[in-house]
Amino acid sequence: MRPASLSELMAVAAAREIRDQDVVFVGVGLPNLAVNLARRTHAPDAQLVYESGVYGARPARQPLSIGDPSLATGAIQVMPMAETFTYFLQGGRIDVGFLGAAQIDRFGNLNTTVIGDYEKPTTRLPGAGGASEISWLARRTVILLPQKRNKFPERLDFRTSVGHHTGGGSREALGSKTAGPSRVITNLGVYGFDASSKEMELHALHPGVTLDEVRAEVGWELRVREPLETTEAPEPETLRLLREELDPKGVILG
Amino acid sequence: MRPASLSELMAVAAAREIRDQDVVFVGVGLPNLAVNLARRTHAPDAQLVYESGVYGARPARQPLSIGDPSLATGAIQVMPMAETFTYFLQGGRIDVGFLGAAQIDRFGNLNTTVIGDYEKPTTRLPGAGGASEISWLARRTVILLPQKRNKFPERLDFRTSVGHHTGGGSREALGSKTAGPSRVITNLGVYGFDASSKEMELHALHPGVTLDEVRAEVGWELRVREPLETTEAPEPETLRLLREELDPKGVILG
Amino acid sequence: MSARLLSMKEAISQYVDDGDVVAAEGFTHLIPFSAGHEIIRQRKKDLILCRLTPDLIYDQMIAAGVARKLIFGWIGNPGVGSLYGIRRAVEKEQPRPLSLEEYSHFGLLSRLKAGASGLPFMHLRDYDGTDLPAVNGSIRTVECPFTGESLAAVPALRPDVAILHAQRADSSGNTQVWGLLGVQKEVAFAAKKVIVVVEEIVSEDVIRADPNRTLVPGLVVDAVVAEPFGAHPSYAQGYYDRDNDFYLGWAQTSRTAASLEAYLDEWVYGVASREEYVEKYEGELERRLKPQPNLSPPVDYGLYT
Amino acid sequence: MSARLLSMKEAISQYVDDGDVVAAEGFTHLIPFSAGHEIIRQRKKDLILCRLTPDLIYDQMIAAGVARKLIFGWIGNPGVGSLYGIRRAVEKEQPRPLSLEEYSHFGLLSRLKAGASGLPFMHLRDYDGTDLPAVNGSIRTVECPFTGESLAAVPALRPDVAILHAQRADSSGNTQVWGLLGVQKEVAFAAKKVIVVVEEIVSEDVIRADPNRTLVPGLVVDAVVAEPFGAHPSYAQGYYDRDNDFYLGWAQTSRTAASLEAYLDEWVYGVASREEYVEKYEGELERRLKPQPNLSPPVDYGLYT
Repeated sequence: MRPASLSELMAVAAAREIRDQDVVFVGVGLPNLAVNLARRTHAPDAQLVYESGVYGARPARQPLSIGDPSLATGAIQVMPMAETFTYFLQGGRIDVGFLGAAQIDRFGNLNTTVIGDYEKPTTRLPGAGGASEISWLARRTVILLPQKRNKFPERLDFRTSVGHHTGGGSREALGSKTAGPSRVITNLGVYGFDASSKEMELHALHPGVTLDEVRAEVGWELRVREPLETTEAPEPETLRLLREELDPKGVILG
Repeated sequence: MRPASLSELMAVAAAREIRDQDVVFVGVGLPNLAVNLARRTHAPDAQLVYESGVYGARPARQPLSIGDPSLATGAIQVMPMAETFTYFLQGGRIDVGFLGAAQIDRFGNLNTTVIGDYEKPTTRLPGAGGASEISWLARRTVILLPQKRNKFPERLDFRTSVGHHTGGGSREALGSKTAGPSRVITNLGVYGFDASSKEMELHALHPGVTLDEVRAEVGWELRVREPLETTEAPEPETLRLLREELDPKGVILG
Repeated sequence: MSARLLSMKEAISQYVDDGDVVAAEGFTHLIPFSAGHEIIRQRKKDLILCRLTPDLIYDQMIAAGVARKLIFGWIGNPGVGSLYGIRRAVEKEQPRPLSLEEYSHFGLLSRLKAGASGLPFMHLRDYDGTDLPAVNGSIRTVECPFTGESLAAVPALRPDVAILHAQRADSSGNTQVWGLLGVQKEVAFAAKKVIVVVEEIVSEDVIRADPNRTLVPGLVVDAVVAEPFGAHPSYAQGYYDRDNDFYLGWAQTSRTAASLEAYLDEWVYGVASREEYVEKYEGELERRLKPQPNLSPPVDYGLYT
Repeated sequence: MSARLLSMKEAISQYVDDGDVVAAEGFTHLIPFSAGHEIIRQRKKDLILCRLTPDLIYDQMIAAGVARKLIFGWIGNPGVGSLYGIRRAVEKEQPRPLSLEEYSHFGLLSRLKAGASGLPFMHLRDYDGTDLPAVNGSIRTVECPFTGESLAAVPALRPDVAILHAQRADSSGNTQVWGLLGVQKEVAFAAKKVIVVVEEIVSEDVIRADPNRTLVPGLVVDAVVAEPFGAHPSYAQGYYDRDNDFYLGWAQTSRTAASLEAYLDEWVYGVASREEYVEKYEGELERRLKPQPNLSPPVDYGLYT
């Protein structure tokens, strides 16, 4: 069997962030794949909540969007979106939220709004969607994004979602009752956050990736946790699940 | 056909308060009978909303309570109670609310909470239920109660629901956007409220009732509108509907 | 995480503690009488009971002495009259004093809504010009940051335990209800622990075949108890009718402390379970209260493969 | 009071005025494309468009120049990428400038919730530490009168017109929906006027046979329009699938102003109605998007006589 690709390693690393019985607020694509992988391996009782108002979906196909009809058919519950946001997310019932972003800073704050000036943007991005509230209200968040220097800037062009704010106890000082970002997973490695400064630090490199390659794609002086680890390669059965059952057409993992 | 009884006159007078296409927030008993009489006569498109969460009920029997199963079966919509209160009542979609009370004062304020001292009541009454919000939020209200001197006191023992408050522009000064009580109907007569002072005034006596009989059952110096009218006797067809179809067993009208 | 299937005896013993804030909800429909009776049998005490309308279930529980406080919107026997058990507690402190904290229906459901939503308060248009805020310090005001207007505000209510009756659930607690919905969803999401009592346990496939009908997922339910006729003398839409004769008769049964206690002795303490209670009726409930069927037409969710 | 059955041409012409605040809602599911196309054909202008997710419908409407402002939560082609029509309006003011007022999904649905509820604002836990309040003066704070904590507050939104698609309604506008519910109920109660577009008109008896399924009563609906496939390329659960190929292809179609305009010329201006649009597909929609049936089991409401 060929070794895991970098995007497969990203999916596997994301799946490892799910604990059994976690209630996960999830979008489509990579996060969805990661949760389904976790459910097929170490976390069979993890539950998915889609912000479109679906709990306990059992789709008969890979959904293209979080509003796919296959998510409603056969779900445990389909409810008004207001209930997903108030009773589930704001009600404190979400253990993990997955987020992506166009930019992330060293404290895990995210930009999904604009590149450039807000009034005259060079690129208009989608905006907050559910991200600002997921980042604020899920017990912890896991951030998935490709590693590029312009996506890891010293300063965000716009702060759409708050992570660890300005570090230290600043998130808590804002009134947060949740832990904020716990992991950042890219196609090059896995990051955590230092317990006291709350600054992002590299925990592991994916197999075959060098520290210099990572540093070249980060816009600030990157902290590295010692000893720097290598992302554990997935079991063959895990790879088989990904390739043959969960994403057989390679829609998500390429 | 025997002439209308006083309770039949009360029902007929209440039905006359319903205009066609009114949306009526209604309880069981006399108000329910009145609305159904209106729907069978001059207001076929009046709609009923029960605070139990039912819109457009078509019960196959006389319901004993506003939560009767016959109200759900065959209704247009059955919704969570929160929606009845927020989307219908607070949302400004109720034209008329019907209210009863243990006590009413000259400005149409109502007591359904206690007789005697609040902390040590001689009689503990049911409390507000939906009354305080109906009185505040329905475009207008119609109050039905039996005429007794102790039910028409100079001062309420407790103000559960606000009518015209202390009269004049005082209800509006509290921030009300609705008209408040428009009619009080008892087994002796029909009252309105003076346009400027907002004090209750007798408009009509039921046939056979004298002004002295009414005055004996009111705890303040009663205003009487001139010319004092006599409640118009119902058409024979109206009486027939009441007696033969709407309350054939006399459950409500005795 | 997902519920366990328990007997009522186990559910009440494990999830209801003395002194708890308990909300046994259901507006006329689906009132969890069998759970109330088990709370009485287990002689719980000092409960703070919450309900929009206390109804006969709380009249019985308060007369049995399990409660020290009642949080409510309207106390009465709907369409009939007074609840004498509660009146004796309030007016004469029998069998023990009962303190009251009262709102309107709208106010109390707003408290549950805030509790379910993870908000510290909910605002509503109510109470201006009334005496209610003067006797209840939990009715306050909040100013709109846009219009400047003042609105009533009530604090979130998060009961220790919510008890719901429902038509059906699967063994994981995924629960479906039809007919009147009351504040069932709000109270379930607001409460710290939830007991669901159902007419029947169905397979998960039945739930999944109509997901828009689901009231609450098993995620928020701790215990599921299967007890047919568990809501009697209240009702379960499509399963049995409200026992209006019982409600009418309660005016007499509850009129004196002695006659109310005689009822409890026979029908609550005198039976070990809802099963025995139903048997004691010797088939009468089935004969008298079973409605003719009236099925909803199916809707098509479609298979998307 | 209750709705009238109109053609789409009549409904848009009578209920949508230039300059109106228009909310054509539906979260992925039941997006009222046929109404959006008619708004384009009638060359409405200066609209303020609101949607949680503008989706392709607003990309088309904005590219056609009907709007001057967009109130939204997330702009994108879900699972695909950008909405280039909207980006051109924002980044290059083509075909005309578009001002933006942005929230999150939670924030915008809270605005609709307040509007539906007759409240001037709704509060929520969101936006602390973000740059959103700095660019949107309608995101403010309110202090809890019980705990003293500060919460985000957004003002009520009451659109002039809400447009919903639904599976079915009767001719009075009593409307039923299943599958994803989005913010359909909230926007209908929040709006001053409501147009409902349905896959089919049914008799009132069908509605009354399952009253818990009713989304909104005819009371809040002004016009009902019957247009099968009216939500395409969005979908109607049980009636047809989401046309994911169309959504994927839109990345290309919308990439340049010219190609987007060519689409509008052919599929919007080039047809007089949704009926012609469906005919132009020559049966392909039916063949490609119709799911196999998957019926919900009935529930028993009971006959209570």
